[in-house]
Amino acid sequence: ADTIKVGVLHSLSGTMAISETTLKDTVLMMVEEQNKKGGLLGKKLEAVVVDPASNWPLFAEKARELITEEDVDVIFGCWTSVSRKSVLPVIEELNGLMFYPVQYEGEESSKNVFYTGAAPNQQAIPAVNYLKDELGVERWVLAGTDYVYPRTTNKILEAYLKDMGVAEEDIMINYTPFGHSDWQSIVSDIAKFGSAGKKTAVVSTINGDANVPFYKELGNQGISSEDIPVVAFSVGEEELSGLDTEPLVGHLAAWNYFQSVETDENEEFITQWQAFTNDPERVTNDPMEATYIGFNMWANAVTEAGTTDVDAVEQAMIGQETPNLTGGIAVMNKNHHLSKPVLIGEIQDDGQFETVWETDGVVPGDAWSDFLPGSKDLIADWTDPLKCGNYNTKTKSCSGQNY
Amino acid sequence: MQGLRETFRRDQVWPFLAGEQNKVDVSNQMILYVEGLNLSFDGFKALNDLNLYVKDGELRCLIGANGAGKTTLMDVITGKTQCDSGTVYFGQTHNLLTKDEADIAQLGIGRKFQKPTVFEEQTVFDNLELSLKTDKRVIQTLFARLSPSEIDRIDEVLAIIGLKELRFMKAGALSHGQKQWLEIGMLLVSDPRLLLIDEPVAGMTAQETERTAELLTSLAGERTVIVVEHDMEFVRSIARTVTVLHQGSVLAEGTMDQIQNNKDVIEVYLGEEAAEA
Amino acid sequence: MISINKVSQLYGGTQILWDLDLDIVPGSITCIMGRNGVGKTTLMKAIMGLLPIKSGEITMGDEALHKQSAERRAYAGIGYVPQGRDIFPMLTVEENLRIGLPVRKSKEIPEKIFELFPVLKEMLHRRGGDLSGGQQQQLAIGRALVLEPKVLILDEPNEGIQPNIVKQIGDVILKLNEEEGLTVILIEQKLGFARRVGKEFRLMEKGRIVAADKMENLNDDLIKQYLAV
Amino acid sequence: MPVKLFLSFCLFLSAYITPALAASAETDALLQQLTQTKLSKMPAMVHQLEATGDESLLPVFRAWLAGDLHYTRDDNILVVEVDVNGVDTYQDPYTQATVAGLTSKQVRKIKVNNKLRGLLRGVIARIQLTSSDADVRESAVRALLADIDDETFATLERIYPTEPNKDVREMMHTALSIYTAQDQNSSQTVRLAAIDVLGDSLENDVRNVLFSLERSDNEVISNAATQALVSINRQVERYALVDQLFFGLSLGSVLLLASIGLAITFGVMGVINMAHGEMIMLGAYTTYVVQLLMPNYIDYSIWVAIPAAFLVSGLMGVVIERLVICRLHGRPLETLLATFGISLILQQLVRTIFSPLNRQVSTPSWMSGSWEINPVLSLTLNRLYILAFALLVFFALVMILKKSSLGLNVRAVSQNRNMAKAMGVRTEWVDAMTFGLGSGIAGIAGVALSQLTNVGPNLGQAYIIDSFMVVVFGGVGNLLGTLVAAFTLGIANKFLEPTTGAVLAAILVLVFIILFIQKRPKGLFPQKGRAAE
Amino acid sequence: MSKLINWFTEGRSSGKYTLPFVVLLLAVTVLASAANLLLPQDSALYVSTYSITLLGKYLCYAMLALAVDIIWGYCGILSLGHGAFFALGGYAMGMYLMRQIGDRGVYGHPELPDFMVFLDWKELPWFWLGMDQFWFAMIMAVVVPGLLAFVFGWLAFRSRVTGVYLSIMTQALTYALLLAFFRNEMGFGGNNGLTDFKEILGFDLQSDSTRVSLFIITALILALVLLASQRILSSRLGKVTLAVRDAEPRTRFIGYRTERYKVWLFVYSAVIAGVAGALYVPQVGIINPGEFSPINSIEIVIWVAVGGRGTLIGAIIGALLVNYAKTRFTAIMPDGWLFALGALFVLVTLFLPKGLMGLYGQLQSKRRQNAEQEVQS
Ligand SMILES: Nc1ncnc2c1ncn2[C@@H]1O[C@H](COP(=O)(O)OP(=O)(O)OP(=O)(O)O)[C@@H](O)[C@H]1O
Ligand SMILES: Nc1ncnc2c1ncn2[C@@H]1O[C@H](COP(=O)(O)OP(=O)(O)OP(=O)(O)O)[C@@H](O)[C@H]1O
Ligand SMILES: NC(N)=O
Ligand SMILES: [Mg+2]
Ligand SMILES: [Mg+2]
Repeated sequence: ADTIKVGVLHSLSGTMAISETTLKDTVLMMVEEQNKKGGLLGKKLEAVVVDPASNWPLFAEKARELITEEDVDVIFGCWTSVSRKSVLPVIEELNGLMFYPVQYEGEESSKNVFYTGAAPNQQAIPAVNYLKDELGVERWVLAGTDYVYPRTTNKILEAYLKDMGVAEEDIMINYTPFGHSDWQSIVSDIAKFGSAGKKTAVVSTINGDANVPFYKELGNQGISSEDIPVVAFSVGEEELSGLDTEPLVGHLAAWNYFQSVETDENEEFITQWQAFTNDPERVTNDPMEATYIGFNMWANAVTEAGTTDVDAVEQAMIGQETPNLTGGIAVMNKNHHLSKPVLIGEIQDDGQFETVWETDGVVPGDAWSDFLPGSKDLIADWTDPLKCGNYNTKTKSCSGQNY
Repeated sequence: MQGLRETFRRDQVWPFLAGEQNKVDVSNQMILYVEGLNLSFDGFKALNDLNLYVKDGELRCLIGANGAGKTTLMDVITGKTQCDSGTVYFGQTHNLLTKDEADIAQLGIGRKFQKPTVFEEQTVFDNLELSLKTDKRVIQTLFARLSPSEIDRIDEVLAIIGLKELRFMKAGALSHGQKQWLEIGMLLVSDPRLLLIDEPVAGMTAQETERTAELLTSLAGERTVIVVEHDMEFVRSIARTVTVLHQGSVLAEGTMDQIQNNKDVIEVYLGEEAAEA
Repeated sequence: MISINKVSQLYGGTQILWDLDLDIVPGSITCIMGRNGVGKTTLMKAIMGLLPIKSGEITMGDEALHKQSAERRAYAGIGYVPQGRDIFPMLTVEENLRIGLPVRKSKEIPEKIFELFPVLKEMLHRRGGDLSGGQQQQLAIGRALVLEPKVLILDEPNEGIQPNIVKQIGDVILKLNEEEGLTVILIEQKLGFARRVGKEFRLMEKGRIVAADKMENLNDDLIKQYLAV
Repeated sequence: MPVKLFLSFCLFLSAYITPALAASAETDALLQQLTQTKLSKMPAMVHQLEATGDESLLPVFRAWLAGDLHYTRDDNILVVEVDVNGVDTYQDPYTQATVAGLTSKQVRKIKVNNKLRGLLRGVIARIQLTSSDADVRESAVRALLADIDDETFATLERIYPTEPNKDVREMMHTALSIYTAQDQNSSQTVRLAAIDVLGDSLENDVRNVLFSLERSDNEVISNAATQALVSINRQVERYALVDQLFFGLSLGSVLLLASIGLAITFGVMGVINMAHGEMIMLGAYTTYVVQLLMPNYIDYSIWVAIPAAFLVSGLMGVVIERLVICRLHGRPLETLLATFGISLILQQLVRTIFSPLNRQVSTPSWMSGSWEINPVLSLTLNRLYILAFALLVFFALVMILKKSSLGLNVRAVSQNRNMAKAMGVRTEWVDAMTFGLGSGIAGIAGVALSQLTNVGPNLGQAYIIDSFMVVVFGGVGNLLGTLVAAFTLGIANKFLEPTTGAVLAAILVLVFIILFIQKRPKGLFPQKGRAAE
Repeated sequence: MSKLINWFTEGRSSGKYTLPFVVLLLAVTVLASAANLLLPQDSALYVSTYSITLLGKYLCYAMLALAVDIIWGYCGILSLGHGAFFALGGYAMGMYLMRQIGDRGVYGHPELPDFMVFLDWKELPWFWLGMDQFWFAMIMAVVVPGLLAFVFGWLAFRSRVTGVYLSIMTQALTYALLLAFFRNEMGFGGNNGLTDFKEILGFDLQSDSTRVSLFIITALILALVLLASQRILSSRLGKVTLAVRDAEPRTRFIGYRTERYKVWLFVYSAVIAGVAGALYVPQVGIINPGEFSPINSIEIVIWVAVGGRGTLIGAIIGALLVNYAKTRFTAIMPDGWLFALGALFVLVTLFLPKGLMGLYGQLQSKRRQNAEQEVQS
C-alpha cells in the first residue's frame, strides 16, 4: 500500500458519541499533523473512520472490517470497557494493533492492545491518598454507575481502604444505572452519611451522562466541596463544559492531564486543537492526551521498526518515551501500560481544573491490581522470555491467550 | 312463581361428575331461561329485572323501542357483557353467566350483530370456513382440513346468501347489505342450536327481506331463533310469539295480533299508524 | 340544486360508478333506490367529498363542489347522515351536536333539534357510542341539522329505528322540506316509506342511474326490474 | 527584590487608595507574601492575616474565597477579578476601582483549595459576627458551629447578651452550648444543661458534637448525648419522610412534564410518536441558544426560553405533521416507523449543528439553592419551581382542551376523520395544531429538563420510554390519568429507592406496571363505554 | 411422522414465493461458503470471512424479524420487546460458550468465568449449572424465551391486554430485563456481558470453517423456520390468526379461544427469536444487556415494516436490507449515516405503505393492468 492506514473506531452516534467524537477528531488532527511532517516511512497516513454507533457487537464487526477489509495498520479506538472487550478477540485473532486511550479498570493486558489511559493505581489510589492525607477524610462514599469499571475500581478501593483500617460502616457503596438522572435521594443519602461527625468524601466513578444531573443536584442541595468533596475519575473538562460549574467549585478530579497545566507542549496542543476544531473555546481532556501520547509513541515505534508490521511495532513500542503534555516523560512499560504522572485538580468556575496536588514523578500503570484476590499474583510482561499478559507468579503459568 | 321455579330446578346431585358436556338438556322443552336480569351503566338501568323464557325450536321475535335493551340482552346471553344480577341458563345445565364468549359459542349459540361485523381482510369463503362448526382448539385448528362435506356446506350457504360469485372477494369490500348477508351466512354455517339475530333486514330491499323471512322460518323447529327487528312487516311475516321490551324489562308478550292491539305497545313503540296498518 | 355530471369512481381496481348523471331538484325530496351494492352509498360519499372521484363534475348552484374539500362542502350547505350513523362514539351527545356549530357561527345547539328528537335532550351527557342503534340514528340526523344545511343527505335513515320513530323521522323530513324548503336526498329501501316521503325517485343499477321520475310514477315494473332480487 | 516590589506596591497603594482604607504595613507585607506562597503554606498565612488584619480585609478574604483574587504578573499587585457584562476586568480589592488595561493574560490567580476555603469562611464569619445585618450574623454563627475555639467562645460570650435578634441569639446559644458541652473544665451539671439545649437543635454540627460526646469516657455525658441524639433522630426521620415525598413528587413532575405532550400526540391523536423525546430535546437546546443570546440576563432567560421553546418545538411539530404524519391517517402503526426515522434525523441534526457534546445551560439565580425549612429539611428551589410549573402546564392544557373548540375537534377527528370532515371540521388544520401543541408542550418540558439534566443529543432518548409508560399506565387518552400515573410512579420509585437501590427500584416499578396492567388492561383511567371495547 | 410431512407439503401452494425464496437463500449460502473456503484469497470471487460472518449475523436478524412479523403482521400483536427473547436465547448460548473457556480464562480459574473471578465470586451461581452441556444450553435457549413468553402472554392475553397497552408492556418487560442484566449481582457479567469465547462443541470459533458452518446452519434453520411458519400461517390456524388480528371479539363469538391462539403464537415467535439469538452470539462474539434495549426491539419492528408487514419474506428482506444499509452507511458516511437511515424509514413509510413487498405487489398489479389494457385494445 502506498499509504499507512489508521483506523478510527470511536462511536459517532448513540450514547457514547458524547465522549468519543472528540477522540475521533483528535486522531484526525494527529494524522494531519503527522502528514504535515511528511508522514511515516515516506508514506502518507490515511485515516479510516467508521461509526460503531455505541453498539458493542458492532464494535467487533467494525474492527474486523477495519483490519480485513480496509487493511489498517493500527486502530485508535474504544471508550467503554465493554466495547474493548468486544473488540479484543477480533484484534487478537487477526493480530491487529489497537490503542485504547481511556482510564479503565485494569485486569487486562493484551499483546495487541496498548493502554494509554490510567489504570486504577494511576487514578483511584492516588486520589484516595490525597483525600485521606490532605483533607483528613475518614468516611467514604463510593458512588458509581453499575458497570465493570466502577465495580472493579470500587472493589480495589474498598480493599485498599480496609487495608488502611477504615471500618466497614465508614464505607458506603452505591450504584446507579447508566444515564441515571434523578439523584435526589442518593445525594440526600450522601448528605446524611456525611453528617456523622467524620470528614466524608465521595469517590465518584459515575459515568458520563449521569454526571451532569448528579452535580446539578449536589449544587442544589447545597453540598459544597468543603462539606463533602467529590473526587471523580470520569469527569473531565469536556463533561464540565456541559455544566454550570459555579456551584461545584472545589470538587475534585484525578487525572493524568488537565488542560490548565501550563507547559509549552500543552499550550501548543491546545492551540492546535482549537484551530483544528475551529472553536476557540474548545476544551481538551485526559483521553485526548492519552490518544496524543499513544499516537506519538506509535509513530516513533513505526519509524524505529521501519515497518508497520504489528509484531515489530509491538516490540518497538515497549520502552518508547514521549513527552507528556503536562511535563515529564511518559514511558510504555512491558505490560503495555504507561508510566504517567497523576494530578488532582479542583473544579474552577470557568470549567477548568486547577491542580492542587500531583505525584512527584510518574506512576507506572498496573495491569493487574494488587488489591484483588484474583489478580494479586498476576503480572503482564510482553518481552522475552515471558511474553504473557497474565503470568501467574505463583503457578508460573500463563493462560487466556487467544493465539 | 315459587312453583314455577321449583319446576325449573336445574340442580344436579353431583354436577362435577357430569363432566364436560356440550349436550343441551332441553328436557323441559325450554332452551333459554333468563331470570331477574339487572344491568346498569353508570346508574342507567339498561336491563331491569328482565325475565325471558324461550322454548326449544321456537322462533321468537323481540321488539321494543330503541334503547329498550334488546342488544344488551344479547350481549349478556353471549357473554360480551357481565350483568349485575340475575341468571341465564342455556338448557337445564349450562349457566351462561359463568362462561366466556368462546364457551358460549361452542355450546351452540350463534349471533348476528346489529352492525354487521365480518373479517374484512379475508375472503367471503374464509369467513365462512372460520365459522364452521369444528373443533376450535389450537392444535386441532392447525391440522384442520376442509372435508368435502364441509366444502359442500359452505357452497350451499354461499348460494343461500347470494354471494356465490363473490366468494373470493375480500369481505371488507362488500356493501352494507352484502355484509348483512355474509353475517347470516356465518351463522348458518356454524350450525348453532340457538340463533340470536339482531336486525337482519336493515338495509335490505323488500324482496331480500322476504327471502330472509323465509330463511328464518325454515330454520325454526330444528333450531331456536330469536330475532330482533324493527321492521313490523317482517316481524308479522315470521312471528309466532312476540316479546316487547321496554326500558329493560318485558312490557308485553303474545301473538302478533295481541301485541299490535296492546295499548302500551302502541304508545311506546308502534305508533298509531303502524297499529292500524 | 346539485347536479352530477359523468361521475366515475373506483375502489382500487374496480369501477363502482360509471359516468353517472344525476340532477337533484331544488326544494324536493329525491329518493335514490337500488339493490344492495349498486353504489348508492358510494355516490353519496362522492357528493360529500369523502371519496375522490376519478372523473366528472359535481356542482351545486354554480359552485364546483368536486374541487372542494369535504369540510368546505359542509360550509356550502350539505348535511350528511351516513349509513351506519358514524357517531363519534367517545363524545357525549352534546359534543356530537356541538361539532357542527362553527359552520353556522353559532354558540348554542338549536332548540329545534331537541323538539324533533326529545331523546337527545334526555341523553345529552351520555357517550354517543353508548346509545342504542336507534338513538344513534336520531343523533346522526340531529347532528346534521345543526349545520342548518341546504341539502340534507340521508343514507338509509330508518335502519334499525322503531316504527313510531320512523314515522316521526318521515314527518320531520317532510316538515323541514315544506317549512324550510330543505332539499333532501334520501336513500331508502323500504318502499312504503319512500312512497310516503319521496317526491322524486331515481333508480340505480351497477353504478348508473337507470330511471328517474316523480314518485307517483314508480310502478311495479320498475320495482320488479330494479329492486327485486 | 522583595523590597523593590514592596515599594512599588506602596506606590501603587498611595496612588489609588485613600489612606483611611489602607491596611497596616504588616498586613501589606503578608499580602505581598501571599503571591509567592505555596498552597500548602497558605493556611498559616490566613491565620496570620486574621491576627494582624481587621475588618478592612473582608473584601480580600471574600475575593480569595471566591477564587477571584489575582495578582499582576509583572508587579505582584493584588487585584480582584470581576465580570462586567461578560468581560473580565480587574479591580482594586479595597476601593473597587477598576485597574485599567489589565487582561487575563497579565494576571495570575491566588490559589485556593478546599482547606483554605474552610479556613476563609471561618475568618469571614468571625469578622461578620458584628455585622449590622441580623441574617449575616446568624449565618456567621452557624458557619462557626463546626469549630468553636476558645477565642470564638469568648467573643460569642461577650456579644451574646447584647444581641438584639432572637434567632441570632438562639443560634449563639447553640454555639455556646456546643462549646460548653465539650468543655472538660466545666462542671458536669453545666455540661448536661448544655447537652439538653443541643437536644433541640437540628443543626448538623450539633449532631457531630453529640456523636463525639457519645463516645466520651464520661458515662453520664455519654448517656445524655445518646438521649439528645435519639430525640433529634426522631425528628430527623419525620422530616426525612417529608423529604422523600417531595422527591417523589418532584420525580413525578418531571415524568409529567415529559409525558404531557405525548399524552396529546399519542394519547389523543393516536400517533405513536417516537420523535417526542426529540421535541423535548429541541426545547432544551432552545433554552441553551436563548442563554447564548442573552448571556447577561440569565435570570430572565427562562421567560424567553419558555415561549421560544414552545414555538420551536411546536413549529417543528407542525412541519412534521404536514410533511409526514398527515399522510399516514388510518395507519397508526406506521407512524411509529416514520417518527422513529424523524427522531434519528433530529438527533443527528443537533449533533451536526451543536456538536455531540452536552451544552451548558445555567440555572437562573432565583432558581438555585434551596428553601431551607430547617437544617434537615430543605427543598431545592429548582425542583419546587418545576413541580409548580408542571402542574401549571397541565392545568393550562386541560383548560385549552376543555374550553377551546380545538379540544372537541381533535377528539372528533381522531374518532372518525371522515365524519368530522363532513361536519365542517378542518381536519388538516386541527391535526397540525394539535400535533404542534403536543410538540410545543414537549418543548416546554425541555426547558424544565435543561435545568436538571444533560442538554445533549441523547436527552430525548432518555425520556421517551418513561413517557410512553406514563401515558399508557394512566390510560391512553386520559389527561388526568397521565397526571396521576406520573406522580404515582414518581413516588413509588422514590419510596422504593432507599431500600432497594436505584436500579432495583426502577425494575420493581416496571414489574409493578406490568402486573397492574393485567388487573386493569386499559390503564388507571380507562376509556369507558361500548365503543371502547 | 409421515402425516406431519404430508401436512407440511400440502400447504405449499399458498405461499408461492416461499419455496423459490428458500432455494435462492440456500443457493446463495452454498455459493458464498464455497467461495470462502475453496477460492484463494486474491480471487475476484473470493468472499471474505468478514462477509460470511456479516451475512450470518444478518440471517439471525432476519429470523428475528420473521418472529416479529408472525405475531405483528399476522396476529396484530405489536411486540416492542422481542429483543428480550433474542437476548435470552443469546445469553443461553453465551453461557455455554463461556463455560467452554474452562481454565483458559485470564485468571485460569477452572470453573468461574473471568468476570466472576475479579468481582470475587466464590462459586458458580445455580443458574449457571449445566450450561457447560451444549444440549442443555440449547434447550435453555428455547425454553427460557418460550417460558417467559408463555407467562407474560398468558397473563396479558387472558386479561385482554391489547393494542398499545400490550406493546408498551412488552417494552416494559425488555426494559426491566435490560436493567436487571446490567446489574452485576445478576451474575451475567453486567454491562460487559459475556465475551472472549473460544470454541463451540470443540471447534475453534475463530477458524474459517467454523464460521462458515455457523453461517450455513443459520441459513438452514432460517429456511426451516420460514417453511414451517409459512405452513402454519396458511393452515386454518393462520386464518384464525388473521381473524384475531382484524376482529378479535368477533372471533371469540364464533367459538375460538383467542387468548390461547395468541399465547401459543407468541411463544412460537419467542422461541424463534431465542433460536436466532443463540445463533447470533457465536457469530458476533459477544452478548450483553444492550440487546435488551427497547430501541433495539423497536428497530426490529422497523425492519419488518420496511420489508412489508404481513409477508414473511418481506420481513426477511427488510432485516437484510436495513442491516446491510447500516453496515454500509456507518462505513461510508460515519458522520451522516443517521440522516440516511432516518430518511429511509420516513420515505418507505410515505411511499411504500406496504413495505418493499408491497412495492413488488404494486408493480405486479400494474403489469397485469397494462396487460389487460393491451388485450382490450
Ligand atoms: N356500554 C354501555 N355504556 C353505557 N350505556 C350503555 C352501554 N350499553 C348500552 N347502554 C345503554 O343501554 C340502553 C340499551 O341499549 P341497547 O343497545 O340494548 O338497546 P336496543 O334495545 O338494542 O336498541 P336499538 O333497537 O336501538 O338497537 C341504551 O340506552 C344504551 O344507551
Ligand atoms: N372500501 C371498498 N373497497 C372496495 N370495494 C368497495 C368498498 N366499499 C364498497 N365497495 C363495493 O362498492 C360497491 C358499492 O358499494 P356501496 O356501499 O356504495 O353500495 P350500496 O348501494 O350503498 O349498497 P347497500 O344498499 O348495501 O348499502 C359494492 O359492490 C361494494 O362491494
Ligand atoms: N473504561 C471506562 N471508563 O469505561
Ligand atoms: Mg340494538
Ligand atoms: Mg349503502
